[in-house]
Amino acid sequence: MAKPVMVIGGGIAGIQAAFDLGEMGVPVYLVETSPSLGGRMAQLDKTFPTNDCSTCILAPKISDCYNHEMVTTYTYTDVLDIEGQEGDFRVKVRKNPRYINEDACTGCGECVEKCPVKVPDAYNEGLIKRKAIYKYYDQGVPNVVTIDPEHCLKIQKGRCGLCEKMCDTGAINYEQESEEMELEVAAVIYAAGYEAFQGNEVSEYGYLRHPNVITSLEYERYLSASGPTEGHIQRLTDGEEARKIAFIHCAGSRDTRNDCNYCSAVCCMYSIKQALVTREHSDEIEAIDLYYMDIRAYGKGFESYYNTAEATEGINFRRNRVARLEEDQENGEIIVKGLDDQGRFSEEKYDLVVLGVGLQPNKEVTEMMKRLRIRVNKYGFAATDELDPLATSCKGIFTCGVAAGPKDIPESVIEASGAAAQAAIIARSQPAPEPVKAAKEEEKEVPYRFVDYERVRIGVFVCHCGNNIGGVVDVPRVTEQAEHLPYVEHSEEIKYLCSPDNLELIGDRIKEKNLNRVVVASCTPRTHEALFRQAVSWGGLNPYLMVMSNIRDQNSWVHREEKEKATEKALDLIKASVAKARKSQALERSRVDKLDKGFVIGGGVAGMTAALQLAEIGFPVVLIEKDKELGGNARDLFYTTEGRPARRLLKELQEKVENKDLIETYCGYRATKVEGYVGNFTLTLSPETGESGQEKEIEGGVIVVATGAGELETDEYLAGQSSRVLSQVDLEKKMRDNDLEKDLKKVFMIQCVGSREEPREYCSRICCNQAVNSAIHLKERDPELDITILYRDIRTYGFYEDNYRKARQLGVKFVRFDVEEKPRVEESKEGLSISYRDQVAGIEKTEQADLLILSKAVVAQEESDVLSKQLKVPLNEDGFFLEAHVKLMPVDFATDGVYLCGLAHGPKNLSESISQARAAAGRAAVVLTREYLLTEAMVAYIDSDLCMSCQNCVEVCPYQAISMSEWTGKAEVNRVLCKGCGSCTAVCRPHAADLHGFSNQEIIEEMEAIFADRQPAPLKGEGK
Amino acid sequence: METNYSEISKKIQEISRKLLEEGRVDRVIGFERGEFTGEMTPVLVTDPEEAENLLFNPECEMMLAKYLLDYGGSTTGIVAKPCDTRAITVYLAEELIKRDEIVIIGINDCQGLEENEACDECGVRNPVVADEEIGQPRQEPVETDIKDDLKDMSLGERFAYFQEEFSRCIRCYACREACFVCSCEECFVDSNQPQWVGFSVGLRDNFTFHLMRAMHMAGRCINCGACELACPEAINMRALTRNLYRVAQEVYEFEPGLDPEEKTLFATYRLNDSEQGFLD
Amino acid sequence: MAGNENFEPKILAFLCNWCSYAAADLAGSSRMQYPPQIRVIRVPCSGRIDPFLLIRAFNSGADGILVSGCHPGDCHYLDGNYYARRRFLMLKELMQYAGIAEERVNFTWCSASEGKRFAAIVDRVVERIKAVGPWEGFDSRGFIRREEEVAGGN
Amino acid sequence: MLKVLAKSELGQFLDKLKQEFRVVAPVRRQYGKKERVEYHPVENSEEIILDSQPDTPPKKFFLPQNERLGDELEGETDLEEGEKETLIFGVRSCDLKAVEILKPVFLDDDFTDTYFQKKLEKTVMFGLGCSSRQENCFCDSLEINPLEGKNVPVNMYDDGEKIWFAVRDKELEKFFADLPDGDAEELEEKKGKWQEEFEKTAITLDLPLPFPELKTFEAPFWHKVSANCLGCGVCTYYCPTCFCFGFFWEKHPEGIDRWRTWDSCMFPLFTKHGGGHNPRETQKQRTRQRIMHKFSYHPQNFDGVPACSGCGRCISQCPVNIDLRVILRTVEKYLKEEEGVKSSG
Repeated sequence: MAKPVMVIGGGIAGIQAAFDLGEMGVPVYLVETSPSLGGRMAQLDKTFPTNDCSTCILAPKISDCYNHEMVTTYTYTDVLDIEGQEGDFRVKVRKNPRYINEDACTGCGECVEKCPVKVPDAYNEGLIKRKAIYKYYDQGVPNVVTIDPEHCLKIQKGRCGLCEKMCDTGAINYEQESEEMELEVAAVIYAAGYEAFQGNEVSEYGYLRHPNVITSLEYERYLSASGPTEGHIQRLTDGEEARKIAFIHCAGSRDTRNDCNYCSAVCCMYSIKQALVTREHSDEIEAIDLYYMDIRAYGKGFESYYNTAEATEGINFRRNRVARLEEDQENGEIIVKGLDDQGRFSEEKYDLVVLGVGLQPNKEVTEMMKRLRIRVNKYGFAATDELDPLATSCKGIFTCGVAAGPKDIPESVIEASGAAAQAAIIARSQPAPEPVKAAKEEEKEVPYRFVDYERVRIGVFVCHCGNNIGGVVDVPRVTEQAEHLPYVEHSEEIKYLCSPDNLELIGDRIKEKNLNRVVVASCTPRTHEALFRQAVSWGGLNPYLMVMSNIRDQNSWVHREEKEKATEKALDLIKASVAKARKSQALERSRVDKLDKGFVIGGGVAGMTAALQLAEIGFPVVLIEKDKELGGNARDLFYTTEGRPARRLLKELQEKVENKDLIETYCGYRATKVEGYVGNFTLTLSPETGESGQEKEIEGGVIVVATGAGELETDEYLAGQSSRVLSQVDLEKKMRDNDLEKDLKKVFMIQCVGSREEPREYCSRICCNQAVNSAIHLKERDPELDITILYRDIRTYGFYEDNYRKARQLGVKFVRFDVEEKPRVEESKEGLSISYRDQVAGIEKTEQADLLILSKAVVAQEESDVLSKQLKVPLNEDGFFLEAHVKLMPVDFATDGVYLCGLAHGPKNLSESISQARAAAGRAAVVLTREYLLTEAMVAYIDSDLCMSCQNCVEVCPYQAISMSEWTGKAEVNRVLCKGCGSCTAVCRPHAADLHGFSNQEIIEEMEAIFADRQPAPLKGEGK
Repeated sequence: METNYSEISKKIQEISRKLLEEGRVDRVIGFERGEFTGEMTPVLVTDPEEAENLLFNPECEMMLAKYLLDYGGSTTGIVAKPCDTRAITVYLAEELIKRDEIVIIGINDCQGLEENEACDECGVRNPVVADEEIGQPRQEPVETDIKDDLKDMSLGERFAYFQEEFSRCIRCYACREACFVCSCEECFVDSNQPQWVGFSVGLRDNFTFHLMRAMHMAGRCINCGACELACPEAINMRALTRNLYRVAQEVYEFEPGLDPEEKTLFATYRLNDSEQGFLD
Repeated sequence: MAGNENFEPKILAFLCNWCSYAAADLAGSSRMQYPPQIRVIRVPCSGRIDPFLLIRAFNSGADGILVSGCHPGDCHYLDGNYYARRRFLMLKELMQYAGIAEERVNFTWCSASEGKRFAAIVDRVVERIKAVGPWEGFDSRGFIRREEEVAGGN
Repeated sequence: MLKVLAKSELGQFLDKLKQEFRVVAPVRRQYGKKERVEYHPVENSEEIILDSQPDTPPKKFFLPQNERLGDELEGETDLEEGEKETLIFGVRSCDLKAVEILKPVFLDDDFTDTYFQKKLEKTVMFGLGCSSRQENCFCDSLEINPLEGKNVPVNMYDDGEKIWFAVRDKELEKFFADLPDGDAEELEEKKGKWQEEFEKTAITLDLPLPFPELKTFEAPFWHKVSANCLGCGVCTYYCPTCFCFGFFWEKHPEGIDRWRTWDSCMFPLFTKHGGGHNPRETQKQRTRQRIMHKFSYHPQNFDGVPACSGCGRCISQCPVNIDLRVILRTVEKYLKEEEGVKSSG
């Protein structure tokens, strides 16, 4: 048992960190200021670069976290103070009054309907109104309402009180007061997120003065189907559909007019996303123009997303520095005035202008950190060390997500998992103080009644949900009719079935009437299934013998005016559930043993960090490196991205790994065979050709892939043909070895060599920073040196923008080229000559250079495909490993028990590799910390008598959970890996594959029951 | 050039005899002429002496590939028309048979069969895969279209047409058994837990049966016509499968039985697959 | 088939748990009103839906069906809906060719935030099915089974 | 009495019969692309086909493919009274024999199938002597006289121009009273010619009936003769004597109906047990069962009579042209050889 950890911030980063910690068996306090979990991501419509629906992917994650037995969530709660040190913090929090008894509120929303007061809705960026009693957003968790005391008539003026009258459960409490608590924790994770710029940072853009200038976050709500305009792009001034829209990138970021000189890292991509989604929404759009300085599509899959947008008709990218926005007084149109890339003034009118506002730290959070003596950087974000990127200056306090700098969702998630892993080390080393609220009650071995051979006896419970169901559906009639359905032994109507005493009543009825199936007709199973299952288990019945009918959310709420039909529908739905219940089976989650050891494949910085992290959490690790020594690509590094000597870091890391007893290192080895599955892998390690050593077979529970990447081999720009043409790596080597020519006069650098063009349509991410850094170092050595960097877009994202500015200040020249007009390099006796087109001046130039440095692409390891097949994990089209989910599972593979970090995932710098390695280790530790693995209950199964071995199920299974049995030649499901999607079930022609909980039989019974009244009358047949 | 069937038959006899004598196969599946009926019937030859009974002509309308499923674990030679080789390819794609357990005696330049209308729609005139080839492969491609003679009917007319057709079905399952695609151990019609389709031979269940059957064919049916030929009631059930064949061809550029490496239609997808007819 | 004003269709809907079922719930919590002729069966994923189940629905007497999954790319199970898409398209073609009005066979996608869209889809589907009238079954038009015709009232 | 009817007057004659009977006869029907001859209620005398064997046997009139046996809970439904008797006009010897074969099975003293019985009781059949051999028939090899139907009140002959009626039932004579008498010698002469034709094309089968069970069961040829069988049910569904059936229940809003429906021993699942075991797992076993039932088990139980009337429909309809005669030949040859081995050894 570990001491709790506090996670501050209930956005995606906080949720991920809390969930991972919980999964590692660490109790968590998750504290969120707003009334609901979800944070910024819950406000988003779609996410780049996959256009995933934000709610769709976030909602399950929120509910997993919120319902986690180790996680205690405090929403609407502020952190007041933190005292103490690593291992022993005392955190003072204040739970603000919602004026609602959270345990009693069912979230039915009747009160919201009746509330007469309307106020601007913060969730919708104030674009529409909400009531004084409100749900933060519809899918908000916890599913309870909140009273806004500033606007509530009862609280302010002592009148109204309608909500109290409406509420049948007595959840309203106008007298509620705030509550202060002191929580003892071992570590703290700051995931406090950000504020978006207000929009008025750059006064020339006239935000608030011009109504048709809006911020991107406001626009996001416009795009959302659940937003104020239900996805229609309207102008606020006249409600007209906007046909011509401009997006202004870097509205406030990278701008000296604002104090935020950094790059906000996500605005280019979200603007592209918004442009694409807008295009999808409407064919009426005439033009969508994106005004940008550089397109910073540096992440995995971003470049091709950008290319898609570029190729989309109606979307135009304009390299243009926007100076000001003016309003046409007549019609409210906005005039965008700027300076294009040829240095000419431009002017164009738009219906709507969207400001790509950047991310800034939450001022209160910054203040708080300052108060806690946590170092913040000059912009107010938590300051972190490049080589320990998740730790703050205060030991035991970690940070993740945008709190430490602008970044996108996957990076936030990576950092969250990494921070969780680090916090877990501290928490697990501390004894748990008594009593810990979240301490896990050892799962009781409830002996469920064995009902397989009993005649089916169904109990039906119909919930009124106060007036919510009862006001529309004739519940007494439905209950009465349900009693006459086949196999129904008991039917009962209940006012609020989810109230604690009524939950107990279900259990009592099961015992009393000897029921062996239960049908609950109430609200949606998505929120209440777990609760009713628990109630059923209290009655000694297997919880999977309970079936729910959704007669509220999908019936009484949506057919309020058609009471008779709603009643009929309710009865149909209950009939279906009764029929399904009759065929439902007792299911269980079975335990599978697992091993404690972890494998890390690849001994570069990512691999070493992951190994070390896993060992520090307390697990034995086998580290496998194909080279003779550890180190990987970092061996060729001279400086880190922030300009620190890389060699020392590497040496320290190597020593730590070598001195760690729990780590067993195999250099010169390669995994040649992988067998087994999560918790139970067997790897065969073979010595590399030419190396001595014995083949070894080692067993372990998880595998972290950290196999790195390489540098492109090319002959473009005379690479490899001239001694004057070097790669960035060569340059660093020379600098490291003090091997540079002394009398250099003129140096050129060319960017994107082999990147961002066929056949590698991705950005190599690190080279802009590398080039800028090298240039700075060269300049610092010799200020007279003439350096020109030929680039396509400068992608010094985040705080690296500072370096870019510094380089320019030092006199480094940056000249842009188009991919259609690449520079040409020739060598003669006189030396190198470089010809390029000066875009601004519009002329061809040819210059002599002493040295040409090429930023060569980062390329995937060629042998990745072998490992990919062995591990049954996919590669993307560029040859990098493909994670389970680009947004929310960035270090997991779809195959359980295999994790990913470092360059094997895609190009990234040292700091990012370290974060990701920590994250991968953390995710892996989730499996290793468990005593045993628990399978899902609703998994697929295969009737081998029917299986004809066609292997279609194997093909379609996204989790590699089905394989062909060596013994029978038939398909079999690995219950540990199966997630119960049912893809195999639908593709199986002989219906050998079926799905527990949603079996063909159950679904057919449901269907038959619904349409029982449509069956034809008895056929007049022979014999009559 | 006139196809010389006696020449082909002689070649088949020679090859089969050799395969059996050399022990390369345990049996050869081919055709012989019935003693009393005078009609062609599939035959299994295990004795090299009996190889002389093997014949081939345009009356050999049955698909032989399905017999291969019965003989896993031993080697079988098979006289294969191009359609048989497509069927074999479909089996190979799903690994229902092993390539090294069969010896394919492929017949090149297929001229089609006498009574099989599906042959007019078939563009594959040479074996897709063969170990022994008989005759010269046809060089010039055959341009054919999948016919659609119900195209001009209205929706109601088509429904009535199929009602009429399926009302005749006696559920003898000759279509199922003659079809190489139907390779389930236990057919869905025989399942009662769950019961996919009623056992009574009424139009409601007959229609349901034929729709479900067609859905199982989708992406694997090669439009060989065996179902139609086998049906004692002359039901035009091929109209359904043929249409799906055409749709798969047009929408997914998918034709089964041409490449043993290709996954079946429903076991794969493309990100930009058509959504024609979906509600937007 | 003529539309019938008083005709009350009964439509079977299969919704995937993670997006479309959530959208239907959202329509509920937002109190959007839509026609009550729809009966929902929850499944984990649109990739779970065997086309046989949909054919079976017509055998059972459904006037029409609606299947909705996560938008392509949004699948909770990574790619279930991509497989489903192919099956649905083929099924749709099959049914239409067999003479079953395409208005009865409806496929779409709904994300968890598209409560409004879900309500609109149900509206549309009910309209579509009302327009083609009641489903009279595969043995409509008083079709007599063949052997009955032969054996008569014997 | 022996009467003749000019074919042109058949319509008038039928009208007379129709007053008392529901008349069924072999008629030509167009089914999709296929034209077939079937026993079917007659509407128009011109559709009657007497020179071609019907493609389906008259079995369906006594044992329909689907038969509702009544409500499961309320018990069996009584048959409706007062309907016309069915007269099946022109039933050939093979099909008549088939009904004779079915009788002892369904009308056993201990277990009488009342559904079958009542249907049979309300049916009258006019026999039709064959004037030529049909596609694949071989009734004469099974000691059935193709020219002379047994147990029928009336036997008919069609010589192409007129129809001869040999009336053996007094009660039915009233229908024939108006017709001219036939010349018995003329008919005998015609029959003699037809008989000759049959003899010329006859296949001699020297079958020991019943087949010696054990010896035949264990014989090695079964795999060979069943290797090309697909396992469909065409042969059994078209067979005039196959009678296996299964039960199923149908739910409807008013109750649950019990039905019986034809089943076929050729289907792989015919013998599959609830527990999963299938005693007849292979096609070889199933084909053997069908042949052995017809030629060994049935004759063992019913006076040596095989459950086959040689109509040849299973041969004509088989999708892969499996020939029962070839199988019988194989059995015959095998048993002879065995016999030879035994006597010589």
